[in-house]
Amino acid sequence: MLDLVWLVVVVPLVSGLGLLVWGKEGDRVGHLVGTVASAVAFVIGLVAFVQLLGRPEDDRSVAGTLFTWISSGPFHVDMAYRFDPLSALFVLLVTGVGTLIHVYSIGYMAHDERRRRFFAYLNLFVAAMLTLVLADDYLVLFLGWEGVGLASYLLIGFWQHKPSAAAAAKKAFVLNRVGDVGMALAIMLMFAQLGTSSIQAVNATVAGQASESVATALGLLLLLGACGKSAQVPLQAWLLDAMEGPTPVSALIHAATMVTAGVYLVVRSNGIFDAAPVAQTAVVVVGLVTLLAGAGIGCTKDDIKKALAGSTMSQIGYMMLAAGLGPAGYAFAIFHLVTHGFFKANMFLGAGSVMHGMSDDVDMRHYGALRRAMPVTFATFGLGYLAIIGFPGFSGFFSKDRIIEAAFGESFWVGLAALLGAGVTAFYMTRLMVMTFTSPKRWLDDVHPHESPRVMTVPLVVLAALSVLGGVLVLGGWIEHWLEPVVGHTEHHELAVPAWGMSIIVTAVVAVGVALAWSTYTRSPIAGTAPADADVSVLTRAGRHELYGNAVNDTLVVRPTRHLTRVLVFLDARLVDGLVRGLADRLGDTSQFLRTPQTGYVRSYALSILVGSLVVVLALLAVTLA
Amino acid sequence: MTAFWIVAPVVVVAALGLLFARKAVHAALSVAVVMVGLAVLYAAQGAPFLFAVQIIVYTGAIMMLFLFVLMLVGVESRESLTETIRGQRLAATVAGLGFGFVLVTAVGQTTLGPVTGLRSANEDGNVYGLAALMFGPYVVAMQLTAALLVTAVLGAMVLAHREALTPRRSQAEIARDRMAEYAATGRHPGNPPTPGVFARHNAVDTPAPLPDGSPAADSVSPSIVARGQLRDGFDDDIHVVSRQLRREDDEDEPRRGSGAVGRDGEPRRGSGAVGREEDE
Amino acid sequence: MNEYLTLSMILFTIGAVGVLVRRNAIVVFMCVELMLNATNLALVTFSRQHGTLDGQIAAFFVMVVAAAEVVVGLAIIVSIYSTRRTTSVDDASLLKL
Amino acid sequence: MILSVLAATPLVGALVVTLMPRTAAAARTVKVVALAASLVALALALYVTARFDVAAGGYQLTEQHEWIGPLGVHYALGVNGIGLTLVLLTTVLVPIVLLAAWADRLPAARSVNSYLAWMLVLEALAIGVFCATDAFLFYVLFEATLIPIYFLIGSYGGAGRTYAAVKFLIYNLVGGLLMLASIVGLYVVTARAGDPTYLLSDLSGLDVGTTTERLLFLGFMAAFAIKAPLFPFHTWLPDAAGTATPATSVLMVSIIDKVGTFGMLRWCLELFPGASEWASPVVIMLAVVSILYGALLAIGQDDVRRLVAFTSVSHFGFIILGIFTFTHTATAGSTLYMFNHGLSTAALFLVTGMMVARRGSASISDFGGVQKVAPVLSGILLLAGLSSLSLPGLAPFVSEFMVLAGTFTRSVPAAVLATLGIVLAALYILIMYQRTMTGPLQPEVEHLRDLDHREVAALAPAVVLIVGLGFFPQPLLDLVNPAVDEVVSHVGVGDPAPRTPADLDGISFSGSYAPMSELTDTEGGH
Repeated sequence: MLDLVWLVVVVPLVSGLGLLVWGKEGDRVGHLVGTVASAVAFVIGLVAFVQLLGRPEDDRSVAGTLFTWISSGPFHVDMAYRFDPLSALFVLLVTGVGTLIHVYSIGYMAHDERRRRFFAYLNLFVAAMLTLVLADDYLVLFLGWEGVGLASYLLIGFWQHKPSAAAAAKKAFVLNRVGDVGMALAIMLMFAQLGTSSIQAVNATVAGQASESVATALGLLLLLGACGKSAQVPLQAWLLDAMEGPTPVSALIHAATMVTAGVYLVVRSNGIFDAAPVAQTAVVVVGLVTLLAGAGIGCTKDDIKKALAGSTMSQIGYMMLAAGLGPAGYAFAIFHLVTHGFFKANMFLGAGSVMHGMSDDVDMRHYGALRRAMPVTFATFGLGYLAIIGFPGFSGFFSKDRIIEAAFGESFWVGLAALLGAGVTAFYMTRLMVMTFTSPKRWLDDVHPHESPRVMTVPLVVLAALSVLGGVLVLGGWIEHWLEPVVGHTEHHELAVPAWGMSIIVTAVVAVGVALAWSTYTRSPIAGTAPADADVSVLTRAGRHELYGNAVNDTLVVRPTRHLTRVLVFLDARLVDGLVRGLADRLGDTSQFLRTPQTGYVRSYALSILVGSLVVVLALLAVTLA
Repeated sequence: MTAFWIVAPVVVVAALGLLFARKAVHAALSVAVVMVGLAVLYAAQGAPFLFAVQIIVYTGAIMMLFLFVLMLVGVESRESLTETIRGQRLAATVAGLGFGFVLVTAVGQTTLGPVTGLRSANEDGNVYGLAALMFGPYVVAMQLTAALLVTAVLGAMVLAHREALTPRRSQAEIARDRMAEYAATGRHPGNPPTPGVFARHNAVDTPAPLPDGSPAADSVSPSIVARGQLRDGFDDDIHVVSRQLRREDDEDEPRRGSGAVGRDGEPRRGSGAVGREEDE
Repeated sequence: MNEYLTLSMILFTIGAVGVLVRRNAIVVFMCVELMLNATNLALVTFSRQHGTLDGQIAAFFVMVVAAAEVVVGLAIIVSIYSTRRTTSVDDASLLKL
Repeated sequence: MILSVLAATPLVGALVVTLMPRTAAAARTVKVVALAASLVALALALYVTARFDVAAGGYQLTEQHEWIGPLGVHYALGVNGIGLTLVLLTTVLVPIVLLAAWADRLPAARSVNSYLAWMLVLEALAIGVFCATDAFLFYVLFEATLIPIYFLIGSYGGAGRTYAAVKFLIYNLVGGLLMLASIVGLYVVTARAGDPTYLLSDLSGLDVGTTTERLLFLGFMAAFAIKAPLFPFHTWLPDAAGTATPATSVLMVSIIDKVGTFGMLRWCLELFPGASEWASPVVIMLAVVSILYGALLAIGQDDVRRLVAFTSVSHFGFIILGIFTFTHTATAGSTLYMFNHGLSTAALFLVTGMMVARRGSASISDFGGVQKVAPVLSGILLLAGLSSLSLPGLAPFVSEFMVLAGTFTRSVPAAVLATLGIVLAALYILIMYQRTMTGPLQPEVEHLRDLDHREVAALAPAVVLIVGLGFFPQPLLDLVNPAVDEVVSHVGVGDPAPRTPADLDGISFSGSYAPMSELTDTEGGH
């Protein structure tokens, strides 16, 4: 099965393409085909994973080349894949969570007439994401990278009739493209400097021979790509808008898998980043800033999905932070990525379930007291909640704890900021829980909340279980050990405080956050409509406006581009084309001028003949006499 | 040389007349003068055959053709001497003077060497010499000129010919149309009255009198009217004639009375009056 | 000899200027004839200068061509006159649109 | 001989179509005949490809007859990998175009016979241009292509077609005139050096002195830059494409404009390598400007056809950039780009043409929400658009990336600026898609028909090729590589070696390669 691991890409790809070209007849079974394809991919991945597990530790990497993709002179790219411990984890995460979300979508999209196409897109996404994580060449990775971007574009804009959805999809794609410029330039730099884009070769060479400046340039360019894909500052603006997509999409793409591709990229390129301290620092800074920014946004949004999206940003910030810490953090970045994939998918699907029951209302101020109405959703969501805030024993507890620990190992201030983030996370998640499930009900008139069908709750239960149990991966240092062939040995810094002490501190901070939120949102009743901007603090206002990310983009990029475009269109017509047309006009004028002696009177012509002959005679005389 | 100094000024003056004559006829006459003058100069230069041809062909044939066309077009047509093309006259004058000056200067500055003269060439007579050349080396050219002349004649015929656009009308049709027109507009169907019925001299310029004694305007040619040569003193003529008659016969009263009767009632000669009576 | 040639030149120039300034097509035609005659004079003069009759032959041909030209030209004038009632060359200015 | 037959086939088809009755009843037969002629040409082109020895490289299937002896002009044909690629592009696109133009509404009093005949004539001339190995023959055919396009735009286009046709003609004639000067110059140079000749094989070794070479180069380059079109000589293209029928636009932009870039590769680089190198900084700069300028202007267009035209300006910038970088990677990328751009632009022009024909307006703002009523149309538009923005997995990506990677080794600033073009590409395509296909359904497009079977059949080959070549560009690259090698080594600049080449063998891969890799390696021969 290990040699056939590439089938994991092919199955959903074929299924997705098939579903797209299948006519209306496919509508009845399309969703089943899609789900089965995803499940088959999961099974293949699982078997391959088990086989990999069965191999000796130094042989846990299977590489292969499907075919030569591009080969021309010095430029050679193979369609090469590599199934190693890191890829294996991702394959399982993508296909596993992916399959659950496929199942969930059967229920969630039951009433959508274009459900077949939705599943086709989901399958395409799975295929592209698997390409991304299985690629053994940066260009192949880029293929998957853009593939998930396309799938994301299609799925965000799935409800195309909504202008906001279409705009959000376009925004996501374009901002991702900005990041892709970095990716593309990084790959070009690899070719120019190293003559290859094979991930293995590049990382090995950069680590050993290339100059640090090259490594730094590569690292920063890859970081730009990662920022785009993972919605990190400064390319974060698309993620909140991306919530226009159907909720399963938000869960799969914009929480569990695609947005974490940036983290994957950094971890995968550990050879480059290890050789480029400057780039690592940049990763840490980006991660920290995003962590806090996302948390801030999560605290202020009333839209349940956007609050969760802010949280996603923040959690990816954690991962980025960890990845930027170098060998000390790679394993934990991936660990947090996996656990986050579980609990965030769980909560997004829970949010979807809530919206499903609340007639697609996303405003938490219209929720409240859903605990009774949706017991399963509440229970699963609650478990996810406990996981994300880092309740001891839950998966998030382990993963976040390790990152904070590693951050303190790097620098006290970084650690402190990460710790603060944990507190804020607890605050906004508690706020979300309170507003949605426990506080008095504030439902709108014709809303009748009800529990979702079984097909939707089963994935919730499974994911909730995973959220709770995800922590086992770290027991006995398993994940560090497992990833060692890929990311190298995980270094442990000696901290002033012992590990259990650190855990207590973190838990305490989290408890403070929970308590703060609880007291804030249970003491006074929650208003049915949000207070006006003028009535809230500066920080809240900033959070509501997504820290003015859109405004900044608008002022710095969008509007100048629009003006430039307009000016250029004007100049093209007036100046460039105007020059040409002006030339033509001048020619016409000259002709008109030359035309004036042509009176049409025969006597004028006769006169010119006489003058002409006079000239000829004079010339003849001049020639003869000279 | 004497001939030249006599003829040359005449020729130049006549040529200038071509430039300044307002009437085309005068221009044609000056050209005729130039041509005759040139014929003389040909003769003076040992070209008697050309002298004859110049007189016969140019002055005789071509100039007559010109005059004939002038007659067709209208002898009295005058050309307004104001220039219509801006600057044309000035430019023409300047260019002409410059051209002439350059040519004359160039010729004046040239020395041609001794004149060979045509004595040896005209040994057998000018006409024999010409004929030997024309039917010798130039025979093809001469044949071509023959073709050219024939072509020119045909060309002139084609150009001057006007295609009949309507079928030729029979006499009966013409008569019917005339009557129809008379019924419609009252235009007289017959011939217009002839002039000079009551004339004392060249009668073409005197209109015929109608039965009431007034002049019939359409009895004289319009061109006479246009030239202002119409003699409209119709009543004066009658007066003069009656005075002469009175001198011959003192008792003129009864004659004048009968004349009056004749004017009012009696049919008089003149197709107009007859026609009018018939129609009534 | 030069005086004959000079006369020829003067006549030619007068003819040329006449073509330029006169507007009656018939007069213009006469001016052209004048120019032809001027050349004829020069030809005859050169004939005497060189002592051969070729110049006279040439002059003779010129006359023939002139005759042909006059015939056609006058026919054109007549036909133009019959359609347009004018013989002014300025009225036929269709060389320009 | 086979190349002459190939070029003559569409010509014969054109003749037959012209002679057929021009009644409405016969129109269908006429179309079938024209399509059949183009399909025969396609089959012949495939036969030519089969006979072409990929490994041998060089010019093959050559034929040569003396044409104008005193001038050294020959009727000489032959193809190398680059020429063959473009011949294939031509023969593949023409049947697609004919099928897509099946129901084109022509202006009154214009017969479908001459419409199709002109297209076939254009195909024949294009094949001739790509096969000509005599500079004079190339020039004659190059100029001759103007005639069919002039009539195709001027007789069958939409409003403003006369202006556009004349503009097209004058622009290209000016370029052709400059090229003619160089052609005459070539005669002088070769006649002075011995026998006058126009044969590529004789000319490519010619040593003419720096100044002369540069002047001759400029003459050729001017014609090609206008044809391609390179900023600032591009303004004829949007006007022409904005008024021509989609079929004409495809033939013009996808095929005939390629003659410009093809000419740069074959004539500028092979004949005047020194001058090409001398001019490359300016050309690269203009190419980069074209990329960004075309993209920015495309964003600002409201007429969807003009938008596509401006995207082509941008893409031609990439192609020219790759050619004048003189690296193997970039040049091969450019050649491949010519093919891929032909496909993607054809799909884009045709599908937008179908949109415009249905709506009766080319203005983007007249559409909205079309996706709901015409999902297939919008799907194909999106796919064509994505290929235009070089999404990985679709054909143009491979070529665009090769161009950029090849450029990067030579000029980092040019590569970086050109890469910005991919962001702008995303903008112009997605904004257009967003405004036409998504959002609430506009009442005016409520009854827009989706694509019918014929239209899908016309677009399907292009779509399949776009996707297929995205993943398997290697057959074409194998065809192109030897020819590119020759061109690049002729110019003599070549690819800079990587500064710290990755030692692929020296890396201790943790893990074993699957047997499949060995299998592929032996097969691929790399």
